Amino acid sequence: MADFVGVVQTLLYGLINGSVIAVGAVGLTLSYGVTRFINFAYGELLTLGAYTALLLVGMGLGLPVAAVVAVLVIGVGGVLVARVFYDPLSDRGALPLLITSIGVAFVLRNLVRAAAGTEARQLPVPLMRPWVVAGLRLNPVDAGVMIAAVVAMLSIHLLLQRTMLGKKMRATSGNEQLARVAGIDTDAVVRRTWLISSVAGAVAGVLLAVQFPPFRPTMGWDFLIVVFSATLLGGIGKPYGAMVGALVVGVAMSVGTRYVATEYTMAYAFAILVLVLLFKPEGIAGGEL
Amino acid sequence: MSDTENVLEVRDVVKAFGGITAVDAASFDVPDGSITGLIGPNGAGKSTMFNLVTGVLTPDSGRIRLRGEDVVGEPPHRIAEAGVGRTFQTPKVFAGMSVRENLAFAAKDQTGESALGALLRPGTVAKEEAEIGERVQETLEFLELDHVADEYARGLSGGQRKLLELGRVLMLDPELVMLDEPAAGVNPALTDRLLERLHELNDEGRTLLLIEHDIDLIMNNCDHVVVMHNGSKLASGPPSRIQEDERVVEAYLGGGE
Amino acid sequence: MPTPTRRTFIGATGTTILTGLAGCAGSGGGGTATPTSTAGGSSGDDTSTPTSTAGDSGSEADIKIGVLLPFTGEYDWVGANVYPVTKMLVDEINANGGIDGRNVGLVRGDTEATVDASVSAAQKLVNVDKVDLIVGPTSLTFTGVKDLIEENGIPVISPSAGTTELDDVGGEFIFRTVPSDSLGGRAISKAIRNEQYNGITDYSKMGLMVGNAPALQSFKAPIKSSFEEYGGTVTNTLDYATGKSSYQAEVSKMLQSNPEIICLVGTPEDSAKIMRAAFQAGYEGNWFVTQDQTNAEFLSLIEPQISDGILGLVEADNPEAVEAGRIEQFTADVKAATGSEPGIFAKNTYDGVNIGTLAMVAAAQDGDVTRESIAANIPTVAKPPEQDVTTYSEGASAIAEGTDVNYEGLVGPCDFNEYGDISSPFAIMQADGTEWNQIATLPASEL
Amino acid sequence: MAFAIPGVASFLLSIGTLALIYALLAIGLNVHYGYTGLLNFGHVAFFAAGAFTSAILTVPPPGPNAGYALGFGLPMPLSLPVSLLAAAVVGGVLATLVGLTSVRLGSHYLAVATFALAGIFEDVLVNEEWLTRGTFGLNSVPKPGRAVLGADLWQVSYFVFALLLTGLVYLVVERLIDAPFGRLLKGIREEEQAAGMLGKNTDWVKLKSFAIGGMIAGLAGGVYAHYIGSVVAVTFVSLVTFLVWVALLMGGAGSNRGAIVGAFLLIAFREGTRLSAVNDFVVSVLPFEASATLVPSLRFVIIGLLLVLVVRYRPAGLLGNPDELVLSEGGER
Repeated sequence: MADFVGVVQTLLYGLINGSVIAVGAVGLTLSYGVTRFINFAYGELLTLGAYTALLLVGMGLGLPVAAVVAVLVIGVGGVLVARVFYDPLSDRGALPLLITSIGVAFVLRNLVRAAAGTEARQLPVPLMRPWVVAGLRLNPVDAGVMIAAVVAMLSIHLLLQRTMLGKKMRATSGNEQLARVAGIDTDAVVRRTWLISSVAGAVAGVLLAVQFPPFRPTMGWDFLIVVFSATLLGGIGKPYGAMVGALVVGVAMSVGTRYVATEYTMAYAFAILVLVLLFKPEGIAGGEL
Repeated sequence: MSDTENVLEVRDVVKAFGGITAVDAASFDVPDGSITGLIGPNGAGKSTMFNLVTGVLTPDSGRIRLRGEDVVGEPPHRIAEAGVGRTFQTPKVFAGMSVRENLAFAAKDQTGESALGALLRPGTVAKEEAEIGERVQETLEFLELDHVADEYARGLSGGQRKLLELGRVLMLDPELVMLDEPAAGVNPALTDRLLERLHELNDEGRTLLLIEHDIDLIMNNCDHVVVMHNGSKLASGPPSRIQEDERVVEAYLGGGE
Repeated sequence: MPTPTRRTFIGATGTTILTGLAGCAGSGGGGTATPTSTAGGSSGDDTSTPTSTAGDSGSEADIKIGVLLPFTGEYDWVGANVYPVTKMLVDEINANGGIDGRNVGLVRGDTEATVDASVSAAQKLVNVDKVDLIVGPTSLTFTGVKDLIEENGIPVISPSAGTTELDDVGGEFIFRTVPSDSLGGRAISKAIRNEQYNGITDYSKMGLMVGNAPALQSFKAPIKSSFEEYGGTVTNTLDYATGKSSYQAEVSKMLQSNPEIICLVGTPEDSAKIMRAAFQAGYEGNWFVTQDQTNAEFLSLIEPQISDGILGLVEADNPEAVEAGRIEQFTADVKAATGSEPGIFAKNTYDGVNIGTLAMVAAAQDGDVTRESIAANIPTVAKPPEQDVTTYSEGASAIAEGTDVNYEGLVGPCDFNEYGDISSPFAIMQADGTEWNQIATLPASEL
Repeated sequence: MAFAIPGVASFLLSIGTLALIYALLAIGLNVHYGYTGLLNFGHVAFFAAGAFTSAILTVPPPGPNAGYALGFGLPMPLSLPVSLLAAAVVGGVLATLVGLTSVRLGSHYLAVATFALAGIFEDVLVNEEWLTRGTFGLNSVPKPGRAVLGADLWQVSYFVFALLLTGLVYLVVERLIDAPFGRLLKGIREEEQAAGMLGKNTDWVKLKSFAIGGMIAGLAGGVYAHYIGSVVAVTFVSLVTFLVWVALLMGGAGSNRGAIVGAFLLIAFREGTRLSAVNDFVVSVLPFEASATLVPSLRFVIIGLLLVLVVRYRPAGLLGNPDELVLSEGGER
């Protein structure tokens, strides 16, 4: 019985971690859906989100306000980064963009490091005892993070399904040329997608920083691999797939670490990814955005 | 069983993408030695059919027989080896290689294509390269591309690219040549020359299967026509009969070009 | 695990910039270094010798010390802790006329805590800068440069390489003024096993969590084997990937084994996450941490509720040095020179550099100051039963008078064994939420 | 010391040897990306596989406290060819295995899959202590001929050996590329589908390309192991892969000479900016007080910018042929 609780607890931890991964994965996959390249600099948005929040807290803002402002700032920042680095290459296809994004990742990560130093930092999050129900533990902070993640994903869902922008994003993702012919300003759609995707990245970064302090300038890059796994698992460019993929990856890492071997953690995410690539390269979800 | 007079037989082939059925129980034949035209309105499933025949796509069901052999599930290169050469609607030339290299690429059974062969059997490779070089030169001259032989294919015009693709197919020396809109975007003078070449090839005994939108071109050059509509065969037969087929006329006029 | 190592590697090169220290001795050779840092002055080092303004004894005759440590990357703090102390001592020596009338120069070699970088950095120190003595390196990079050191007969004193890899290496050219992790590991086990040292109880069921990084893994075998030797049970030995975002699964696995105390060998960052996760998971046992976490910085990363009562181990100060007020003096000197408290390895550096420079003095006394003669003198200047000395100047004047000396340091008596290792006492510390208090000492003889 | 060279020369030789090792890596990647269009972001794994193979073959058999289970103690320098050959083979085999999982994937999936597989491999190296001694690494890899030649002569000899080896690899790869095999690779790089339609088994050819590039990277690993004498898992992180990419793109993908030049430029930059004189100069010209991490971080900012600028303004690199590889195709768009 105790073991049963342990298993459920492990699954729960996996789902909690998966929900943060999901926010990041959805953001990454949205930008892929519209721009068609895998953004290796995406993880840096998470880092920037966390550090911007830290900076704002240091300036005297309360954490909730700082978090919201940081997310907005990085949302806009992400659009700027895209403007400076990616837009000029947008007619050259995906490969130059992919390689450029690796360069951008180097630039952003090391700028953060130059400015903030390498030592671990943390946001002022109160330490709370978990709620215990039937032997299962749930920490209020984790619960909050999970709720925030669900809200973020619901917003993206509503945005895609219920708004004009969402329709345009889906159209652009489906066939950019057709969308343009149909009178959609695809450049504007791409810009807005960058905004949403960067916001999602910053949200994931802040959630991660809140949930698992302390953090360092490498946090986003380290987390990127997990986000990639979730994204690809779900079929890149497919937000709902990314959500499912993230939960699978979160649970796999939690269960693998707990019950297989603790030292291989990321490897579980990779292993799932590789299996999917081997046997079902199109991922686990269907359809476009 | 199979009719040996046909190079290609397509039977009840179905292919769906997501919810959309692109090819729906299509069946038709390509008679040996013919110039067959494959026509139909946009979205009729012609290019999908090409991809199915050449192994790029695998049908959900149905049979595709090449000289009586079922080739469903075979990878593209095996189908090419079995004697099918094709071109693409938008030519897929090797842009970063010279025209000459593009052609030499397609030659079959090159010893130097294996890494070990290239390293260990330089004599054989050199000899083969000389032979291939000659064939390339002949092909260049046949297609009147010799003046651009050493240029990168990147620099060719659309029409030249079509010719280059045809040239590559010739280097492969297939029994069945499948051409996806060979004349589209090619200027009239070049089109005439192209058609001339196609007839020459046909005279040599090769079977040709063309997708073409230009009905006149089809009617004037083909001896057999297959009409596709909404993923299946609407009609087939000699051009004269097709021209009079009411369903075809309706499909073209009503189905919306 | 990819994460921590990547971070290590990404750690760039270059040098920690000790602006506060830069160019100080240029100000005329007056006593201890003062942070005068004139912007753009001789800030830093390639040969940051205070090229003594009083145009004296030809600079070609300089004796050079290379500091071969990570100044960038994950372990940049090692260089940042060691270099200023080295510089402080060297500046003082130069201010007092140098060694045998020659200035002592300092050169930095950044190992980035990676093997390739340490090889080229060491190559440069040995072959281009032609240093006479190397201070450093850290555990990880030692192996890559060992051949180079031995071939060129460069004396090396490391204040920072505790790795068990060096336990049976050295004694001729390679010395260290930091106790081996095998000794530290035994001390940890001893302290956990005995109420006498931890002030709580004779813990018998210990869980052991060790991060997957070289400097951490070095503790694993010594702690595990000695804890069993002392009659305890290791409930679970768990390697974890460093640098992850969460450690909930690792912690639940560890807690499953029901330890009374968990010995956690990790970076401060990972340790904070692990201890928080255990707190959330309802762990009520205690923690024992190593020198990396037994410091104020670590306490600032975790809440007092969690850190209250946890135990830690540091090297104890030499009791004689404490009694004589030398520790206080050292702390004050470092503060005056750098503006901050001495960090981990600072005292080891003090002893190492003093021994190295005294060996130079002794070598000069005998004839030539060469790599060989310095190496030969390193063990002898710290060997009893000669005249005890505790500072460079004391030792230097004794040697000048023809007396053999025995250096007694801040970390201990610094008597090298046949492998160039020292043993030192350890202190058991307990956190009260905001700071660490020493609760016991564990003499080396007890281990 | 019978043979002595100036210290500066010794330093330059050590950097030069490292540059040659990177040149080999870049040539290997060039086979993958430059000629075949394969987006390999896991190159470091093949390098590591080679390095550990050479190490395991030549370190002494494990004693009671060795901490590793395999060590064949092949005699040096006689077995150097065996060790290097094995390194190449293992690098090639690993690359083939990676290829088997990934070769059918579109270019972007391939990039992420190779990146992830290299991550798993790195995990294995760190965690499988019996094989690699975990984070401690294998530290007594023999340096062939060192004992006989003495330090300086060995330094020169090993550099010359690495130079000759790189030259040999260069010639072999050039020969392959000039042969129909090279034409085959390039065709697949340009239009994989068309290549298949022309009767070429593209998956098979891509696997061969994977194997050959992996062998070269494995060989580089062997050369590295016997040069440094110490093979530690933490050396083989994804940064190495990206640095090789920077070298290749800078020098010019699709050109082996470019790959070599790029590797030398990269190492020159890396070692050059490590010189403390350079750092001190940067700090002295900065208008504000620099934090400890500033200059080293800037170094990687520059590497990142270099990548961005090369891609944008000089996609063919220094020596690449702008007509041949324009760095704008091969994506999924």
